[in-house]
Amino acid sequence: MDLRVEFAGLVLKNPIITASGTFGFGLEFMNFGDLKRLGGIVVKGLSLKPREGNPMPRIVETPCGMLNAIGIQNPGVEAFVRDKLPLLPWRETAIIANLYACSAQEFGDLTGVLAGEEGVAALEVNVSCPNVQSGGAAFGQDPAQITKVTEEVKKRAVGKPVIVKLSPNVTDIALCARAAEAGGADAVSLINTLLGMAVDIRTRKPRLANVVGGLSGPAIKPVALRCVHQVCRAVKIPVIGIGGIVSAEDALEFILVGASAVQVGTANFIRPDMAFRMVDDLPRTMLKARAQTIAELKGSLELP
Amino acid sequence: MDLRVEFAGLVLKNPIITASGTFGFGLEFMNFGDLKRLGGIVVKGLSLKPREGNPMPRIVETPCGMLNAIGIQNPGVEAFVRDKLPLLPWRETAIIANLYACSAQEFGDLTGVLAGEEGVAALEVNVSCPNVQSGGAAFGQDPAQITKVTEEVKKRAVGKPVIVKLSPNVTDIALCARAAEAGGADAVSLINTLLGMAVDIRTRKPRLANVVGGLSGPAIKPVALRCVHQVCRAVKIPVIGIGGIVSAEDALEFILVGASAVQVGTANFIRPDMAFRMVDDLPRTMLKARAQTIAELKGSLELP
Amino acid sequence: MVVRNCREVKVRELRFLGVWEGPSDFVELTLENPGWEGYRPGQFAMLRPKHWGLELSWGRPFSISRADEESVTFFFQVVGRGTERLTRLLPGDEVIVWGPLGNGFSAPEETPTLLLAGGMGIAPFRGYIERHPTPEFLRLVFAHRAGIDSYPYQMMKDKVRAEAIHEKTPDDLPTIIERIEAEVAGAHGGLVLACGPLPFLKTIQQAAKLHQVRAELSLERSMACGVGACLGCVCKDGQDKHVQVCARGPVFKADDVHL
Amino acid sequence: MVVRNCREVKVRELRFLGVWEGPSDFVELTLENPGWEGYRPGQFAMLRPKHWGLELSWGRPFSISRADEESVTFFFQVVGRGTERLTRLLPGDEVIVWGPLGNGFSAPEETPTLLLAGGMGIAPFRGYIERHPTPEFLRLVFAHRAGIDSYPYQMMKDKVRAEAIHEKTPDDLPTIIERIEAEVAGAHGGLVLACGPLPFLKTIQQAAKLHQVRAELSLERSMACGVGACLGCVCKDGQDKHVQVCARGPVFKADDVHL
Ligand SMILES: Cc1cc2nc3c(=O)[nH]c(=O)nc-3n(C[C@H](O)[C@H](O)[C@H](O)COP(=O)(O)OP(=O)(O)OC[C@H]3O[C@@H](n4cnc5c(N)ncnc54)[C@H](O)[C@@H]3O)c2cc1C
Ligand SMILES: Cc1cc2nc3c(=O)[nH]c(=O)nc-3n(C[C@H](O)[C@H](O)[C@H](O)COP(=O)(O)OP(=O)(O)OC[C@H]3O[C@@H](n4cnc5c(N)ncnc54)[C@H](O)[C@@H]3O)c2cc1C
Ligand SMILES: Cc1cc2nc3c(=O)[nH]c(=O)nc-3n(C[C@H](O)[C@H](O)[C@H](O)COP(=O)(O)O)c2cc1C
Ligand SMILES: Cc1cc2nc3c(=O)[nH]c(=O)nc-3n(C[C@H](O)[C@H](O)[C@H](O)COP(=O)(O)O)c2cc1C
Ligand code: FES
Ligand code: FES
Repeated sequence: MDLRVEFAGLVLKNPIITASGTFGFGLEFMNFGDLKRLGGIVVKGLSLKPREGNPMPRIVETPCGMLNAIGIQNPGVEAFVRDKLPLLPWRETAIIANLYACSAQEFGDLTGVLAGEEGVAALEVNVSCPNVQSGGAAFGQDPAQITKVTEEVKKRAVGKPVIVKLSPNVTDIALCARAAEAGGADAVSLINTLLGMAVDIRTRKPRLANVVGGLSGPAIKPVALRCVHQVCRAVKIPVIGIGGIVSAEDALEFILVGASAVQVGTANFIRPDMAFRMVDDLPRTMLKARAQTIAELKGSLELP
Repeated sequence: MDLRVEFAGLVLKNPIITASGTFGFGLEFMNFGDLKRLGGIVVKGLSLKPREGNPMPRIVETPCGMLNAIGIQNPGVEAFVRDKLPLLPWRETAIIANLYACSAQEFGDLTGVLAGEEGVAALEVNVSCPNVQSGGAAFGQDPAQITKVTEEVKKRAVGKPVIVKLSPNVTDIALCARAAEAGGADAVSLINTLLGMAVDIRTRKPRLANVVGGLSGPAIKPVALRCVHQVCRAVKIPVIGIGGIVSAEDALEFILVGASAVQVGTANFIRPDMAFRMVDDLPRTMLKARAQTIAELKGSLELP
Repeated sequence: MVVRNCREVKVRELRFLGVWEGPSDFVELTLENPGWEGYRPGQFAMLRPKHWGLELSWGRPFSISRADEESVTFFFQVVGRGTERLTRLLPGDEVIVWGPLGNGFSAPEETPTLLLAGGMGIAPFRGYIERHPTPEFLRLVFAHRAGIDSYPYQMMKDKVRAEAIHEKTPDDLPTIIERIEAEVAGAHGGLVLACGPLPFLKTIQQAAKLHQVRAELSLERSMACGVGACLGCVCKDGQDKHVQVCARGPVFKADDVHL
Repeated sequence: MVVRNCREVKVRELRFLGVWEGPSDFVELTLENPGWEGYRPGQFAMLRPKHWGLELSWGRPFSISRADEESVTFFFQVVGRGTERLTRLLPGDEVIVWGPLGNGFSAPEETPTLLLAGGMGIAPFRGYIERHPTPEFLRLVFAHRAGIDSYPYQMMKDKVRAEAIHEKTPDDLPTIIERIEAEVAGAHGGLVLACGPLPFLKTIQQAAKLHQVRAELSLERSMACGVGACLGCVCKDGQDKHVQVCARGPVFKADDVHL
């Protein structure tokens, strides 16, 4: 069986990529499997300067999901390049940097730091930062801003594939995908988390210090699948499916609706070897779909 | 303890209302509890003409939730008024009609049929139509359309409270709530279902004949709570909280963030006496929140 | 159509009395007496263990296999997450049960009645046979794939004339279909009651039409509410209208339903 | 800080050997041998029964109470959905376990060491006492609310000097706090190790600072990954930086952590 996938200039040995913020810098999972067996690893969101992130509490368990408001705590892009990247098996597995910034300028500067790094296979642009200049709505909720940020990153990416990660908290995610495509994105990945909230009636307080947070996990899989379905029909660039994937079967569902690859997030908390197990399970799960290659499965959903 | 709630000209003996489409016409649940004990009942979506709804399959179970694409199968508003309403305990429990139409005109006509009915306590306007395949955005995703439909219904409601039911499939639900308020709505209720999808890798087909459907249940509670929180801070009219409520504690969470009452949907499928049990559980759950009345709990969330 | 006795329909929390597990994944589940002595075989109930939590949003529908003053019994096969979890019940655990739901099979006295069961479709016929006023008029033909010991067949054969047809490989299927068609044809003037997988029911419906035999078919659908409220379980009736299988079925007259 | 032995850290599926349930909701859970003989008391593991399904998104962290060539034991109280479900394990069920995680308590030889345990905070000290090279230097002070038989206290008292303080009503609290403070003050020159609820740890941290006593505190946080990856479980360290309790703790030097 052929698990290989090729898209946006990337060649992955299989379509299983770990999602940003749920797999640390990969190194935390070295005891649980061979990182080289993964299709790719998207590292924790990186900013130009180190960030301490949000106050505690930052995570809450919800039915079949969780809320997080980590606030992109990270050691900064330079520490990543210096301390983490050299330890990762970047020749064998695509290491994808996840970029977090709050202005197009800053995104450009971040790109500048990473574009020359051989170990970085691609850049994933996280546009979920609230855009303070435009009244608090996130960049990712404004197609014009998405195009602008994409152009800025693309300009300085020196040929590295640029993946724009889309937010589901919008009226029309296909429009956002087209905006990324128009800005020159090589691919889009979706979905990021759904905006959610939890409260405690005993304390009468929000359960997250940040009040609101991002909902992820199996709970959101139906929403993610619908978004990927809509986006695959709206753009020509490749799509990476994300959201509630906890099994090889889930992964193939996203590929069936048209994704070129998938990212596994919250599932890494179900058990830390989950992504490795999904790679192992892919061949027998493909049999259920009567497929020998990922390529033949991709987008083969029969619509009525 | 005082469970009574008053808002939008309605006086309910408690804040537990059953949600449209999940409690039939109420009559289906008479064996499981005394309908008079409920704060209110929102009946299945009504259209001017009878509707056969969507083809099968129409429902899929998803992690901590479900997708539905019923397509507003209903016997039509006249059959409701003639055959169902007289059998309901409308003097004791608020019977709320849920209106479904595909143009402002049609909404107005529907309102015309119901406005004179003594047994109807209020009208809930469903502008979300997430199940109906339409080229572009639904009514509920366009604030201008929301205002227009609200005005039309309000004009013909002859003083009956008009509740506009909002869709979460938008970039800014607070904007939609303000649009309803601007149109003269007496209250808003939210959320309707999230647009979702499920596929079967064995058949390579969507699991719903309608391809996409509405996601409901505990899975979406964090999203619903966030939406209610945002809307309560954006409008002056009362807000009814809906989405994933399966316990009295869940109900109080929505009231804590500012809801005047709540609707219970998918939980009615966990067990058919669920809404009655929630009414029973309210007093002891209020103790956990150290509250003697619903009124004192309402909107008492402490923000950092 | 048989109208159910509404006064009996209630939600109850019934203690689990013990599981008998046959070979492989066929399970008989016995719960304490819900007071359903007056149920009609063919009716079903929705089951949901109290400790299930929230992952599964719906109860699960099962035919009432038999009920008496002591207990009620369901007979099911493990096919997915819900049935799998049901096998993890511990004695004393409570199960939320609502029923009896829907209508049941007709049970006319002194009428030659052919019971056609496919696989798990045998479940409702156990109680049917026990309660029938004139069981000597009944004959059971049972088509099955798993070994015969997986099913409560032998105890039924002790009570009525019965034959089992084993589908050992898919190659056996054409012969079995022929046999079923012949059985239906032979039931002319009497009544055919059928419960089993969809293709099985379709065969019977066609044969009944062709040979003008009175037949009743028990349908299955994914169900959320089980009480006619959600409109998730509909099929089309003879007038091409969507009707709820849970409330207007699960037993339909063969000429009043589209399969 | 004690650095964990990374080579041991693995995910395993361990068979459940049997539950001992004490009075009320205190449970000892014994799983087959994971090969953790080299663990450091104070380290923990993430547990998740294989059959849990998806409703609960995370495993649950528990201190390793003791481990030997036969088995590993956890000791926990039922406080919510996860711990409740753990009590429904059947013999032979498999539990996904990853560990040993984090660092453990220091165990210097021939050093007077005061173990302060509050409630379930007693769990890690069972293995600590068993493995300590010079247990005659240890003293355990155990503050508890539930009856003493709910905890594995007696077997620990058989091995080291130990005293239990029972908080029967909230009125007892001020006396208990005073007592704890006095104990910490009296430990000057030695080492204090503490595990228990947050207010308990705060009292000890303040007293340790005031009386300049070396102390180590074991913290609790909701945890998703348990391996330092999600950044959900952070606290602030002495430099006011967010550090992961799971990876940089759960045992911290009292002067290097903000509570
Ligand atoms: C009125 C009625 C009576 C029934 N009586 C019996 C009975 O006596 N014994 C018995 O073993 N089964 C019976 N069934 C079927 C039984 O309800 C399903 O096997 C059960 O709900 C599957 O639950 P699960 O969670 O294990 O499977 P799921 O995980 O929900 O699904 C597993 C597989 O079963 C299929 N499935 C799910 N629900 C149904 C359904 N309602 N009907 C058909 N296929 C389904 C799914 O499509 C999937 O392929 C009856 C169904 C109905 C509607
Ligand atoms: C490193 C570490 C070691 C631990 N060792 C033990 C032990 O040996 N024995 C033991 O009984 N408990 C121990 N705990 C606490 C244990 O993890 C929680 O009691 C358990 O996760 C609760 O799960 P639940 O699903 O039953 O509760 P939930 O339903 O998740 O929550 C129930 C209540 O417990 C609180 N809670 C949830 N998780 C935690 C947590 N991690 N810490 C504190 N409170 C929490 C919630 O806020 C809520 O009030 C330890 C925690 C950590 C972080
Ligand atoms: C704890 C946590 C931290 C996350 N951090 C980031 C991040 O830094 N950057 C980012 O783009 N997405 C981040 N995400 C979002 C995930 O990458 C993913 O898009 C989302 O969780 C949905 O996938 P899932 O349901 O598989 O988890 C984070 C998610 C979680 C749960
Ligand atoms: C089977 C089903 C049918 C529904 N039909 C309607 C409807 O006719 N009109 C409407 O406004 N909402 C309808 N809804 C949406 C619910 O009223 C509710 O807004 C939604 O399910 C979220 O609440 P919940 O999570 O408690 O179910 C339906 C939901 C379900 C599950
Ligand atoms: S299952 Fe709800 S109408 Fe039949
Ligand atoms: S639990 Fe994930 S970092 Fe500690």
